[in-house]
Amino acid sequence: MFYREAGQYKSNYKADMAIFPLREDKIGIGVIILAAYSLAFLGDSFLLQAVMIPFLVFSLAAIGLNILTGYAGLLSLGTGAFMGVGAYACYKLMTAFPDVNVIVWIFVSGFFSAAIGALFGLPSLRIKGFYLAVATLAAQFFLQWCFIRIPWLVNYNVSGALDAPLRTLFGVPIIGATATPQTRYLVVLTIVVVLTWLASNLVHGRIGRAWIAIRDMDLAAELMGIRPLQTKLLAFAVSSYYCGVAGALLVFLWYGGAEYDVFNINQSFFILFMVIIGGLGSLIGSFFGAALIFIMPIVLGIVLPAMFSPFGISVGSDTIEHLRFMIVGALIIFFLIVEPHGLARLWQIGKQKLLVWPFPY
Amino acid sequence: MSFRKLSLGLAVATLVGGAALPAFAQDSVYVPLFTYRTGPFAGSGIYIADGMHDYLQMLNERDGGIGGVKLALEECETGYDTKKGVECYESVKGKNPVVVNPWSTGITLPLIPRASVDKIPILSMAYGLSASARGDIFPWIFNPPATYWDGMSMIVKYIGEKEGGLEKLKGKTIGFLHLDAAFGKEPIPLLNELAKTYGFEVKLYPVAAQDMQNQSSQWLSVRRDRPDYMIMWGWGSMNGAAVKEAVRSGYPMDKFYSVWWPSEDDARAGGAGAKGFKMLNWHSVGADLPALKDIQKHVVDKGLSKAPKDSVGTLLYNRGVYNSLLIAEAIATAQKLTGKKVVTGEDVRRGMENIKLDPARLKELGLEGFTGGMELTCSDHNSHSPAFMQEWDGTKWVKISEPIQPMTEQVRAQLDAAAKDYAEKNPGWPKRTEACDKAS
Amino acid sequence: MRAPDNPVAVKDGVLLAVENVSLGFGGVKALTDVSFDIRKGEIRAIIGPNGAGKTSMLNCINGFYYPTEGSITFKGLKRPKMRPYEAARGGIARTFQNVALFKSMSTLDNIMAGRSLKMRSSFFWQLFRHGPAMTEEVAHRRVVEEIIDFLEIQHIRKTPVGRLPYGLQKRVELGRALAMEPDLLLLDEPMAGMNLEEKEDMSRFIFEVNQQFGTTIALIEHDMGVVMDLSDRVVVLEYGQKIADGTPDEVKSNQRVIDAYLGVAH
Amino acid sequence: MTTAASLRDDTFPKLLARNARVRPDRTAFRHKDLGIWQSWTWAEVHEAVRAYASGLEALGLKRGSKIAIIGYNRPYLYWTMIAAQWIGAVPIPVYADSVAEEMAYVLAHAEVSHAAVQDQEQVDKLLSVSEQMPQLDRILYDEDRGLRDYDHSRLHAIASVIEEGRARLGDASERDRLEQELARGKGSDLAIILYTSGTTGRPKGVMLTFESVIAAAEIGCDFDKLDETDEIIAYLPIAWVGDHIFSYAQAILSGLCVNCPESPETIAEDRREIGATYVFAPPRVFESMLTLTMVRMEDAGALKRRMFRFFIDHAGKVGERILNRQSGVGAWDRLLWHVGNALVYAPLRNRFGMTRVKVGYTAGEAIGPEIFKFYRSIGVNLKQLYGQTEASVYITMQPNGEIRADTVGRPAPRVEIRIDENGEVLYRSPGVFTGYYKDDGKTAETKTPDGFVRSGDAGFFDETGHLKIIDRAKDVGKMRDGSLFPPKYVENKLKFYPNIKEAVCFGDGRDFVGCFINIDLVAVSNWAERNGVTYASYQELAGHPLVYDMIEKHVDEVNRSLASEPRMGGAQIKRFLILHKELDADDGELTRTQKVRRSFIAERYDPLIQALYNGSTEADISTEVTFEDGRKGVIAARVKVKDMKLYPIEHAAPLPEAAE
Amino acid sequence: MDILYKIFIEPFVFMGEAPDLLLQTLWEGLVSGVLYALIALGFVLIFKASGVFNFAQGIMVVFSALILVGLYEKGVPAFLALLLAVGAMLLLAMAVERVVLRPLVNQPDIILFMATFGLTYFLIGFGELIFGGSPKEMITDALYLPQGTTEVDLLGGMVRFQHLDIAAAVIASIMIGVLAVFFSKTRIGRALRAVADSHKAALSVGISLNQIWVIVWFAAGIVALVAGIMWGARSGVSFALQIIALKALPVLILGGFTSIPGAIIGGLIIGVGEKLGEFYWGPLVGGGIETWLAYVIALLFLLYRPQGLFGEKIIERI
Repeated sequence: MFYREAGQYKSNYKADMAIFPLREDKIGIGVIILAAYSLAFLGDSFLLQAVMIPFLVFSLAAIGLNILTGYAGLLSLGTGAFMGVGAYACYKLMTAFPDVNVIVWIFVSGFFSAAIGALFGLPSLRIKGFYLAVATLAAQFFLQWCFIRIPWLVNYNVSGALDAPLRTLFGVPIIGATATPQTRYLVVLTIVVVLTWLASNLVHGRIGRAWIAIRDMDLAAELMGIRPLQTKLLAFAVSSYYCGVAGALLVFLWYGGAEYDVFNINQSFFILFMVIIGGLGSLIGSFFGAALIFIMPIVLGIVLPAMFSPFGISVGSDTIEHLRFMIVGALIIFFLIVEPHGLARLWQIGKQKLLVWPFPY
Repeated sequence: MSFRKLSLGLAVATLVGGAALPAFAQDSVYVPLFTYRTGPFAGSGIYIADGMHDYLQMLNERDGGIGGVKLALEECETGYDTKKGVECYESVKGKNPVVVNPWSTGITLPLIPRASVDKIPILSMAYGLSASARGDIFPWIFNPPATYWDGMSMIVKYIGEKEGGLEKLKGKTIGFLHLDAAFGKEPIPLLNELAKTYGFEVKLYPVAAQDMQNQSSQWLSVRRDRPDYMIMWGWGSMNGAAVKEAVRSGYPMDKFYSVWWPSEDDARAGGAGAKGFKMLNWHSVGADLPALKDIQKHVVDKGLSKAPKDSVGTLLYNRGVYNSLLIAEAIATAQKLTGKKVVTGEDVRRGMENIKLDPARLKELGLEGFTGGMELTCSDHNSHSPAFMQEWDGTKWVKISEPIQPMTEQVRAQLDAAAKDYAEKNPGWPKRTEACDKAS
Repeated sequence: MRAPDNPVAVKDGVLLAVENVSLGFGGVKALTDVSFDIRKGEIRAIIGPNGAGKTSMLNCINGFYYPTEGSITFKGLKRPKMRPYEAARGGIARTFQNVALFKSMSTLDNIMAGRSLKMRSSFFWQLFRHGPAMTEEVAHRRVVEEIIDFLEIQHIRKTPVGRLPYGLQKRVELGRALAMEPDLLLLDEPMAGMNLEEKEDMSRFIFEVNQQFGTTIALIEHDMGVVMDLSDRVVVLEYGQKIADGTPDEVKSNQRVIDAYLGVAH
Repeated sequence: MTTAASLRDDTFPKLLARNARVRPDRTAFRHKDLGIWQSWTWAEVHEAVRAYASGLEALGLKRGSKIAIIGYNRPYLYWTMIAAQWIGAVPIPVYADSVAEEMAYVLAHAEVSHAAVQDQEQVDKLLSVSEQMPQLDRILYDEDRGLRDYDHSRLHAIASVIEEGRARLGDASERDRLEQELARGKGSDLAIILYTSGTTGRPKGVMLTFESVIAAAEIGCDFDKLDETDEIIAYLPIAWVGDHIFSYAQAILSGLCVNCPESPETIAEDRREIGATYVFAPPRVFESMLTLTMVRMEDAGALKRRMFRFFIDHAGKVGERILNRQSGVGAWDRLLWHVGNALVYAPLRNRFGMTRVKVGYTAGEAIGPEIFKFYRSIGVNLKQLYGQTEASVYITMQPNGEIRADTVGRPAPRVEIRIDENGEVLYRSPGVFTGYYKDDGKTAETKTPDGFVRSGDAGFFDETGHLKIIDRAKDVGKMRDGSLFPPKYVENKLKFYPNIKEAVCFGDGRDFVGCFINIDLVAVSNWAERNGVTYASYQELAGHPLVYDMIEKHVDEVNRSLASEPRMGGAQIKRFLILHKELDADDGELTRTQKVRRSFIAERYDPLIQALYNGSTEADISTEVTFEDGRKGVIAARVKVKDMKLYPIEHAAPLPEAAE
Repeated sequence: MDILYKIFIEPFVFMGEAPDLLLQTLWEGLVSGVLYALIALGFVLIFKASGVFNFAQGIMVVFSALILVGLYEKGVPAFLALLLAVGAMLLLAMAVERVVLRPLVNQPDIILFMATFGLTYFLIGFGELIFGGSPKEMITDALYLPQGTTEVDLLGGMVRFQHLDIAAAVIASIMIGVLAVFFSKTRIGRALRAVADSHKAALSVGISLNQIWVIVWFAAGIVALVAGIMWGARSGVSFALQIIALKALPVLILGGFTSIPGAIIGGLIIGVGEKLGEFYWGPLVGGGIETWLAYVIALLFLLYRPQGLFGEKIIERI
């Protein structure tokens, strides 16, 4: 409906291969990013701190897992641990070298999780599907055990937990208690936007094609000259990089300190939900998935009591929580039935509908 | 399902939700209660939640609140999950809570730096960051009445006394069965310290969170090492499973000690064999006190509580009551200090620092003998109160000792080291600017 | 597309030699002592009844299976064990009996994937989709467009291949193999399941590939008419053994071949 | 601007040189090739064409010699025209889909010495009939694929010819010589010979001079204010005068950009991508687009369908007046139209690739008024014009604000029109042709001594001074009772129904009008699906009683409308039948421009005509057909005939007198 | 060197020194292994017949046990409660087939996997809503499960055998035996095996695919109930128990997703392996290695044999 693609011809390959070849899409993305930034000044601290920051962090982690599972077709249940590696690495780095800006360390910490991810990706050459998924659980539990068992990782903190010492960017605190939700949000948003852009570049180029090729038909890909091990390990590394950065953001820009338990198996499942519900092999789907899986329970937590209160029924927070579980579970099944390819597919269909509007196809 | 419908639905939902956010009247004090009635730790959480809620509710029903100001109570379900806990914090933050009690060390940690910024005192009652006992460094965090170090020192002291003096511990072996998490690991340095001092040996038996109910390996090791005493730092279903396994593997229960978290259910899980199991506690069990009777009368009998009738007076229920007692006292003290009726988080922080529970006050509150005396000060946010040992007699807890004083020196050393460590690791940690109400 | 350069084999020389190759899967023998060669620039057909081991032969050639005995010499180099991607690097491309396209990709991306070997820009530039990465992408896109043009599949350029009819999928698969600019192109039943018109098109393409780019082609095909028209030489397998080898005419008149084919209904 | 310039620049090569001077960096041509729109600026085109001209010369193309151009719309082929004209040779575009025999006739008749063709297919065609064209010396081709192994002694790639020319132009003297060649060309020179397909007989070569083509192009450019910012998509046969004027003459004259689609299959998509501002399409394109729209909308959800209906109806009420900037549209209606524009019209225009259309033309045949109105109501400035090859297109045009579906407009600027006594339209304009190539007899028949050209069409001016064309003059017959029978007029009325693809009416010298009808497979099969009609083949669908009932309704409506019009009442259809096969150009039933060849059909389907007029209710017929792959076969069928009710004639008014 | 000694020599020396403890460890490992195998069995049943990787098996264990205990607490006689719990599992199987499996037929494995995640969430919420979140005690006495302990003087020490553990092993063996008979001797069982090979073959036996799904889910439900009773008796019935289902995963990859004997043997290997590992080697790194040891064992094994112990060899065709 909004599309006016008539007249948007491409007279060079670069334009034709643009990630958003249509002007309307470019405008749309611009508007979304602009809106996201302006939210920093419009939203209250609950929206920023409890909704938007975690949403963005989880989106980033979901992008990471999506690269591995959605693009390269390798099922992983170790996301939580890989996030943890990033968080612990970032903590070590920023406490060991406090003079270097923490933003640098956030980006660098991803490399540590990338290395660990690639290490645990090694079995993927021989193991496929659910077998691989279970194998990644080894990473999940082993790494989690390391987080608890190696006090060096937390600088021998008595609490055994990560804390978030004050760090600034241009003199403005971005980590630590005095960092305002606005600044945190802006930092997280910027990092997520940049990394999403990079991911989008990757998946649209040679590397992305190699991943999809391995996913769709690994044997044919190999016969095409795509080396399975390198490709898969790269997927593990890039995926873990994203997860690692997300982990660092999660601890330092969202929680502001956390225990190892944050990176437990449930975190891995949680991210996997987002990826599946959002849509495998879709970056935008990662955002949708994160929105649905993370924000929906929050909305339910607000809506459910409101739904009961008009009837004078006062329900306890526990009942709400139970209902929340049931509804989330039912909705997962519902969405899978309605659109097994995830919200991204719905989005795509929606866009297609707008493109051919008013025609139905 | 079309996208438009979906987003519309969400928008409407948000709208409805937003509109329905409970609006708290200006003449009430908002007390959010973080509870975990769901999840793997719900076993303890439900009792605590009921106790916390019912006591404050009782004050509302009986006295019309505190100092004539109604308490606006709201539970937020955390499921003992850090993520949800932080979400709860964010959602209550905007409603001017006077105090937050996270009821999970994992949730407490991220909130510690925020407390001073958001001007909301955190009450982490005998859990959380032990170093936060130092009021001069953590003006907004309170963890009375005792730290885990205090608890550990008390247990060791008790064991020593049983043996006939701490020096008799020499050559003995003490097993430490703990949750493999920050909480369970915290007492280890002190335990090692004491082991060095008194010449006993320590054996560690960590239990991973996901293996809480599957402790056979640990108890096999216990059988191998045959420690003379077992001390447990457990949480949730770990406690029950440990008691069971102890019974299964024939460990002498009278040598099995625990910090203050097991419940009746946990002990009961061991069946008859659990007799003799001991734990620390600092408040009485049972519902005989006037205030608890009032809860029964004003809250439970009126159906205002979710608690089953017989749960009033159980161990963890009373633990919840104790938690609320501190909240109520803090509010009352704050009212007294400021002269305001509707107090804020900042006022309650002051109130907390001036809590003084002595027998007289307890009597006044209808809780005579409920707990020993406790006093918080500007610099001491913990009080390091003594606790007593109680023993499971097969059906109920029986108090078997007088209050045991913690080993103040050793604890102090740990505390100072931790506080120093924290300050070092967090350069730029704000200096305390909050004024003290009395010299300390 | 440039004609592939070939440093080792001379014109009319042997590009690939299969010597006494046997292949077994735990007891089952798929190939027994098969020898033949493929000369540079020819179209070589491998025929035989179902289960004769034709696909296994191709699988051996491009490294998907390792022969249990015997050797395969490609471009004068004997390779004991070669991974499929190494074969690809060496210049062997292939298509599959049951189309093995990357289903979720568009025609364009599928053929672009065939260029993987030729793309070398660094990960760094890939991240930014800029500079060398983009230059390279554009350069290869051009080549791919020429293949698209060659195979007359412009109209399905951006269609996900999963949605294409079978005949077009086969064409895209050929395009993907061509994108590798192979020295040796292995085609596993390129015309299976096609109608007459599609078969004619495909034959034309195969022929033009051979003629225009000088690509050596080895193909498995059931349609005897196509085989006889298209190929320079034919090797006939039956039960994993070679029973005939020669020009189409020679093979046609070979008694064992006639028996084999009469024995199996087609 | 153009007028002043054209005084000096009186040939296309000169105009090209001017474009290269005036607007060197504006895009002149685009061609969707290898996935993107390959573009050339005027400067580039000029450089290439000059080199090309030089190369052509080297290949022996001389002043006055002829070069055939065969293929789809490709920049190289257009450039061949200019390059040839540069050195004074005459380009002769030929319909690319003609069979070899037809081509051989044209090429031989035109004494073509060179041919520039698109691809192997055309090369093969020419080679297959080369013995019929002894003068054909060289063949140039655009796409080299498949031609690698051909004997290249007389075969050249256009690109290599251009390269060759470039090499030659390295020499300064050659450059000068070429400039002189350019200067030697003058307006009165023969610019091009366009062979008209003609409904009967052999094609005739219409000779047009630069003056007339440029004059005609100017008429159009000035009329619609075309300039260099305009975009046109060139997809109609280059041998057709329309394409020659729009995509060649006007493009060069006004400097607008010509876009060549990738392949015939991708035209719809390419059109959308380009979003042309200046569009030309025969009525059937608009018709099929509308049909497809309606068919597709049937599959839309109920709500969307209702919304679509509502806004389309609303547009029907006020859309045209808003487009015409007429007053009298209420604010509410206007607002509603704008809402509709956002929701329906603009997206529709977008889907049609008409978002940027400044003016669109339809001509060649009458367009259904409903269709015409539809496009105008949704904001597409669609106009009709009436033109002929012999006039370099323009005879009448519709000025803004006077656009009506049922007329072809007023005489175009600088065109005079008169109607002779038998109703035939005669015209005179600067664009008229000089004569038929090598056929003075025909020329004399067509051109009057005072310079008027017989159009061969019958028509009349209505009371507003607009011309109305009813039919080919010679086709307008008389029925036995003396009433007028304009077959085309009746047929067109039938064809305005989406379900009817083609109609062939008979009645000249007969008692009543009988009619063959071809159903439109797309529309009717869709209708069938919705009405639960099952069928296995076209033939079965065509003979289905329900289909007959539906068509009968259409015929009845046509009859009623005819009865209400002046002098047309006698032409009501008494009997009709639905043909069992689609009329097809491959079977000779249609011309290459998809016009009905009535007499051929009458002959071929004689048994059916018998049945129409002898009162029988069904008839057997078997016809030979040519399949797509060239094989031949026979289709046999039994066809039903239906009788219709006739309406009393309302008007008996005489034909209004011709106005000028 | 010291470290090598500690890893490679000392544990074995210790084994030899205290064979009673070794025996005890092996016994504990076997018992855990049997219990892991019980949970893994539920996975295998469902995976074999419907290709669904049923993550909800863990919650089914809790859910079934909660129904049993919950009903008993409401005053229903124990064995009637047991029957009702079985009935509830049948209802659950039917509901799952109707609501989850049928609409998702022919979807990729990972989608079905995710759907069982949804099911897990739903059952957690539903279970807690009905039974509350607090842990419950298994009604060991009411079900006449033995409870004592036998200490046997063996190999120079007392080895303790819990009657409950013995019962668990016996009951698990009976379960497995019954399942084996069911699969090989009954018509439905044969159909189930057929469906694992080809869906068409199953149809020819005269049982619809939908029925087969209901049957396998029901069977998995019963297995879950047994596992729930056993685990519940050991460590109480609470929602924390569902995490134990994760322990069944290494068992699965070790034994192969489709093999019932594989689940049993795999369970025993994992059970014994992790107890031995934790007991003898765990102290070297501070203990608690049990959480990942099973996975690492399974992972290493997989590298050697990617299809698991009893899984069918994967021959890749093209």
